[in-house]
Amino acid sequence: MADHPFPLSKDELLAAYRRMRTIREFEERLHIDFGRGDIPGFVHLYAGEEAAAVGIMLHLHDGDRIASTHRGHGHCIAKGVDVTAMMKEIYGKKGGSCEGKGGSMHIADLSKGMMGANGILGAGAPLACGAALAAKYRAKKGQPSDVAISFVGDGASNQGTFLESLNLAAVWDLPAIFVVENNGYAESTSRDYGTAVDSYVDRAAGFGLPGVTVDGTDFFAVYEAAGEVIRRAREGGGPSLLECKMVRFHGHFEGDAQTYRAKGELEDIRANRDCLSTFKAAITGAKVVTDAELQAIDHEVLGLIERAVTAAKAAPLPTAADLTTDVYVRY
Amino acid sequence: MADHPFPLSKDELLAAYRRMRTIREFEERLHIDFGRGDIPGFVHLYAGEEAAAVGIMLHLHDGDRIASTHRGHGHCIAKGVDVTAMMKEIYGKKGGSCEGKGGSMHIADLSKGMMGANGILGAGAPLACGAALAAKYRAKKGQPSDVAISFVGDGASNQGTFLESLNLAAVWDLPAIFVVENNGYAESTSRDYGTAVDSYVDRAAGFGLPGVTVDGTDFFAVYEAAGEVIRRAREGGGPSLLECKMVRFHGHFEGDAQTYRAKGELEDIRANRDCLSTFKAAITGAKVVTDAELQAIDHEVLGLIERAVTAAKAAPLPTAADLTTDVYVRY
Amino acid sequence: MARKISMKLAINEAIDQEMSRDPTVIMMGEDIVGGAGGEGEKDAWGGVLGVTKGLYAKHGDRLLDTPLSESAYIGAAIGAAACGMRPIAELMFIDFMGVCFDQIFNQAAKFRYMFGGKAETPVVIRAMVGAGFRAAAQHSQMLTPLFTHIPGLKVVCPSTPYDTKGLLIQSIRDNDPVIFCEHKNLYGFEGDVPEKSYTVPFGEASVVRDGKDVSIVAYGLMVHRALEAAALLAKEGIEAEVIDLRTLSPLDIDTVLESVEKTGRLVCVDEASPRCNIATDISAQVAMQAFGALKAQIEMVTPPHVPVPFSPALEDLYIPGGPQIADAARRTMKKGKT
Amino acid sequence: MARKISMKLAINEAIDQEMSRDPTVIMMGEDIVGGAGGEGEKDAWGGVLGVTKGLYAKHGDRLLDTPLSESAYIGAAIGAAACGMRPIAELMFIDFMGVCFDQIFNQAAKFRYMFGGKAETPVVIRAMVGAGFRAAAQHSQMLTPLFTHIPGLKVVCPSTPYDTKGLLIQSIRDNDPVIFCEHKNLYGFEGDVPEKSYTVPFGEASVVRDGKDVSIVAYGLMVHRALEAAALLAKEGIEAEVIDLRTLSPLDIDTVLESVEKTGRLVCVDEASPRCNIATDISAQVAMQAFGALKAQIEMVTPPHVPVPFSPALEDLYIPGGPQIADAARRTMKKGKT
Ligand SMILES: Cc1ncc(C[n+]2csc(CCOP(=O)(O)OP(=O)(O)O)c2C)c(N)n1
Ligand SMILES: Cc1ncc(C[n+]2csc(CCOP(=O)(O)OP(=O)(O)O)c2C)c(N)n1
Ligand SMILES: [Mg+2]
Ligand SMILES: [Mg+2]
Repeated sequence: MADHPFPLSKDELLAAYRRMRTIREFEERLHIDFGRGDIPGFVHLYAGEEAAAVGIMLHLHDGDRIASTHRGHGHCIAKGVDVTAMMKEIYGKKGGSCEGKGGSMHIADLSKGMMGANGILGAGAPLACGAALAAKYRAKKGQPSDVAISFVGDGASNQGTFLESLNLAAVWDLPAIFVVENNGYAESTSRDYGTAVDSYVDRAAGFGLPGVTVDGTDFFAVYEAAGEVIRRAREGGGPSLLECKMVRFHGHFEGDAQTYRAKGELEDIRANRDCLSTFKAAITGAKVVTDAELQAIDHEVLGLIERAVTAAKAAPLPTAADLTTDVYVRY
Repeated sequence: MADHPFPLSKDELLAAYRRMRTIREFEERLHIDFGRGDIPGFVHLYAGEEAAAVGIMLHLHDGDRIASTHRGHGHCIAKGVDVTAMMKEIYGKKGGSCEGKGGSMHIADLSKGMMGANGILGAGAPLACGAALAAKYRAKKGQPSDVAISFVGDGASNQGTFLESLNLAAVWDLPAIFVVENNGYAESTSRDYGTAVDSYVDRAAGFGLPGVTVDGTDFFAVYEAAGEVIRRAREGGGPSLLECKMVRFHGHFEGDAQTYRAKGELEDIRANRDCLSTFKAAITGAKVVTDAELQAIDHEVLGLIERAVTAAKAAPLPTAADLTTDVYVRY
Repeated sequence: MARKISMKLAINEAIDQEMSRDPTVIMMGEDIVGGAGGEGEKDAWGGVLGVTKGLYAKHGDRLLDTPLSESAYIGAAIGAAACGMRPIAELMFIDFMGVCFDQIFNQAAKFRYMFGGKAETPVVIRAMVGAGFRAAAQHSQMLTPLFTHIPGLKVVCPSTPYDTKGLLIQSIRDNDPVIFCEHKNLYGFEGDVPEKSYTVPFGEASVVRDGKDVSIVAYGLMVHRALEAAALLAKEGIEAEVIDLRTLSPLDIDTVLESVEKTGRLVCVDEASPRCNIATDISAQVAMQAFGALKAQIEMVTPPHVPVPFSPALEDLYIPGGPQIADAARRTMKKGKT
Repeated sequence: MARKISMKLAINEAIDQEMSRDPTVIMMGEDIVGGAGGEGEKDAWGGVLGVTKGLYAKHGDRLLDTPLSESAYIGAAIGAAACGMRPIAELMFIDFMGVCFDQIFNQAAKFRYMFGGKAETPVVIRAMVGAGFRAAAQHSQMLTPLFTHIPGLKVVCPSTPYDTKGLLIQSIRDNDPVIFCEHKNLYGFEGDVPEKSYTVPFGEASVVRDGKDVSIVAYGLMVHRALEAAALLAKEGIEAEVIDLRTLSPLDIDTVLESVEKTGRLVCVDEASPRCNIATDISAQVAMQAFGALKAQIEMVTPPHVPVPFSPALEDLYIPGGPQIADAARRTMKKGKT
């Protein structure tokens, strides 16, 4: 990492771009296919928020755990979950991440340290505390430990489960990080209505936790802040809270008319707060990578997503025999 | 309130003393009778903490509501619940505040604005929010509104229910006050272990609430701080948090050997942090009242408690006919 | 009575009429108005599926959007109920009860008894129940048995727009806490609903189809599946009586017992998980109180004892269907005395 | 096998032996050590009734005191279980489930199925259940049906020190979440318990008394009441068979069915509230699967559908007793074929 202003090598920058682009394409494609009626159920898209997931997850390895939210696709992809398996899952097919039993809101892959998207707001926070506790017991003396990260939306940051977890992590001094993904809305309700404090740094301080706020659409800002809190956690310095201020490009879920937004808001955030454009401008502007290199990635990603959709559509449906497996049913 | 340094008239001071003394005697008598095996169930005594309940409740009238805790006798007495009915309740008798169905942990008297002691930690906080909301709807425009007060222990201040309520009260701008009774312990666990923040003022700030900490064994400090936050709430200034640092004279519940305490701790707090002694010293020291006047009250209170115990012992037990009343049992 | 409206509109109308009638009726929930604190449209959502749409325009601040804190706001509804209001709290999906159950089962449910009859808690908690929405394991549960188990709670689960309006108005006027369960797959279901206000009493099941051969007991969406089964059976000359329980607590066991006295055969249908559910409850009460009338084994039709699967292919197998219910009826018809 | 110890000690010993055997076993709960952060004795409490006393001295930081935040620490136990540990979490009283139920029923219970079989959650949640302690409405409930209703949870409720030790060791080794219910009024109950480690398998009821005339099914404290009833009945020449379910999920219905095939008569006893409980569950399954064997109505003995009252005078009436169970047996003996 030498002759450019970024904390990552060129290869790493390209990898980061690829990951963000993969999330974006995955989500935009779901948006289209949902509109066509191809996709069942509730789908919450992460498009617009990619810099947060990727900026954080680049610091993690498979032994680190994350507990995600209802808006989990971005976290999954950033943590390395197989995109085709995810697509199959969202289509409710065999070979999906959860064999079609979970769906969009419940994608998990423990082998990648992804403990699950979650349909219950705030529910991931205690689970992440548990993962961090396990990491602490597992850690070798004097060695950095694994960490666990809990993601939570601005709305869900008012769930008791989440708030209790801040305290528990501090009491047990866990290698845990609480990431508040503040996209300004909880469904149709604005953050400022539902959350009675201006700064999440203050909220964290109310539980004895260090907190930091970053522009979540700025990949580098996220990357650096996350690096700092994760390093501290690994080295036994305890838990932190990281707020990422961000924007969501789509409705709360697919089908949301978004009339709660200000006039012109969507156009504005797409034009001026697109984390991918910002990232692209930075790395091409600094002449570390070329447009052509990025376009090549775009092209590959498009192919990947296309193949994932094709595979998902072609995959077999689960059958009656699958209905009663994976659980103790004798009664 | 003229020729003395206190914010209350002589009569009011004597009334305050009577209330605190009544709580003390009530609790000390229960301690003895529980030891004798006369009293069934779990009993948590408020002795040592009287200045908080009384210093706060003197600002309230029957239309103001309080939601109490498992350690509720002091709140009840301070809010004006009939002492004989309470004693009968604790003995499980007819004519008890709850006709013997509730017991020590569930004494309520809605007519006095006492919404109930509570066996579930933190559970009173949402209830108080509801009472405050009702008060807000009920209030006449431009007139001060009724208020609602939620009591919570230092341990219970880490319950999600309580934490959510801080946020809700701020979001809805409710005439609610959250009183943290910090007696240093949650059962056998010290406050500093279980609560990951040094100051409850910081915890409150994490939810956009003004917070204030007082010495809860100093009646006048409590009285003044409570007056301020209650006045603000009545006038539409919204919710606050009030921490009272206090001591409990007995075990967590009756039967607790208290080996978790430091050596000499109990003797020390009894000798140096007895809110009743402090109060007595202040008002007799300032020559506003005489020892004799206080002794007369002590004597009357003793008689009152004695009569309450006699009445409780003599009261009839509920019978089979009472078992299935007060609830919809058809099924 | 010629007007047909959806169950969704029936709910909206019931709330509207009660709010107009009684100033102590208030309502709270997540996005039940929508757009709070933002720069766009107020009343932007009217609830996640638009059930309360338009009520804010009429009743203003008596509808309150809430932070995402079910314990706090459901508890606040309960506290306000104990202080003279008649709040309706929306718990978006019944599946979220796990974060606020204490306020419901240890607080609201117990106040009246625990305080010796000296408190009332007239609160209604509305929630969506049931599967079929492809909403997966945490947004598709029935969970009615968990509330029915608790003394002090009343539990309602209507199957028609008519009952929905009448039972919801009754719930709002009732002085005990009511869990009002709305099947999300019935929201679009239309039926005759009078415009005027009316109540449907608690604890009265309705016989929605007369029959002499077998009694089928159900509630919510399953009533419609039971009627499907009855239609299939009728083609074979089997006349099924179909009973819609309407309220699970209080329960009208008498109507069930009378029907079984007549038919001698019973099929209990429940969309809830099979253990300790409404089907076992009814079956057991009949086996205790009308054993002599039974000509054959009682049959229960429920989903398997598994979480609700996401894949539509699996979810469709999960939910009991008309043919399955008809099979159960045939099984009990084949056995026993005639 | 000559050693007699209390159920309390049996629990302590089971945890001790498993912690010694398997380093991934950890334990957490409120005051399970006691004295944390203070200046007095560490290990001051060993749990609210002293059940875990002394374990800290042996196993140190593998026992963790917690803040009063059940959602967070029960959830943390679940999260740790999904990450390779075998945590035991103490929920002091089962009545507190209302503040943490989501972590139990939507998270732990569903992971394995919802994640397509790719997750395991070997967590044990220990909790005190039951009435008789004069602990009133919020500290005396049974609530076993609420957990039994949920697919993915296993539910255990032993009646003897022997079963307690064996079932708790089995629970710790099991790969699914287990709700381990300890009746607080049996803590002092003594019985033979081998010192060595052993397991009692799940899903195997035990016939604790043989009889040919009537089957009485119970669990937990009610097993002892059922035995009392059997002794009363024996004096009248009625030989009751008493079955202790031991685990409520998985359930050994076969042992119940076999017994009913033999006796033709069934009494189900449950300390839980009457609606949708274990008694209705067993009754319904028998009425469906062994109807032909039944000679008379099934009887259920439960408390009335009311919260647990505080007054000892009322609480003693509330809890089903031996004479009541004997009466139910007599009622079903009087009716039907012989
Ligand atoms: C306990 C619970 N309450 C309510 C919901 C319904 N719900 C799902 S997403 C959502 C809004 C979440 O907002 P936020 O936390 O800001 O996340 P975002 O959707 O903005 O990413 C709500 C209310 C839920 N899933 N779980
Ligand atoms: C939800 C819940 N968890 C645990 C308990 C058990 N419990 C009763 S009192 C208590 C300690 C409370 O400590 P604190 O809040 O400081 O109040 P204090 O007893 O000191 O007045 C505990 C753990 C409970 N009653 N409810
Ligand atoms: Mg948001
Ligand atoms: Mg305390």
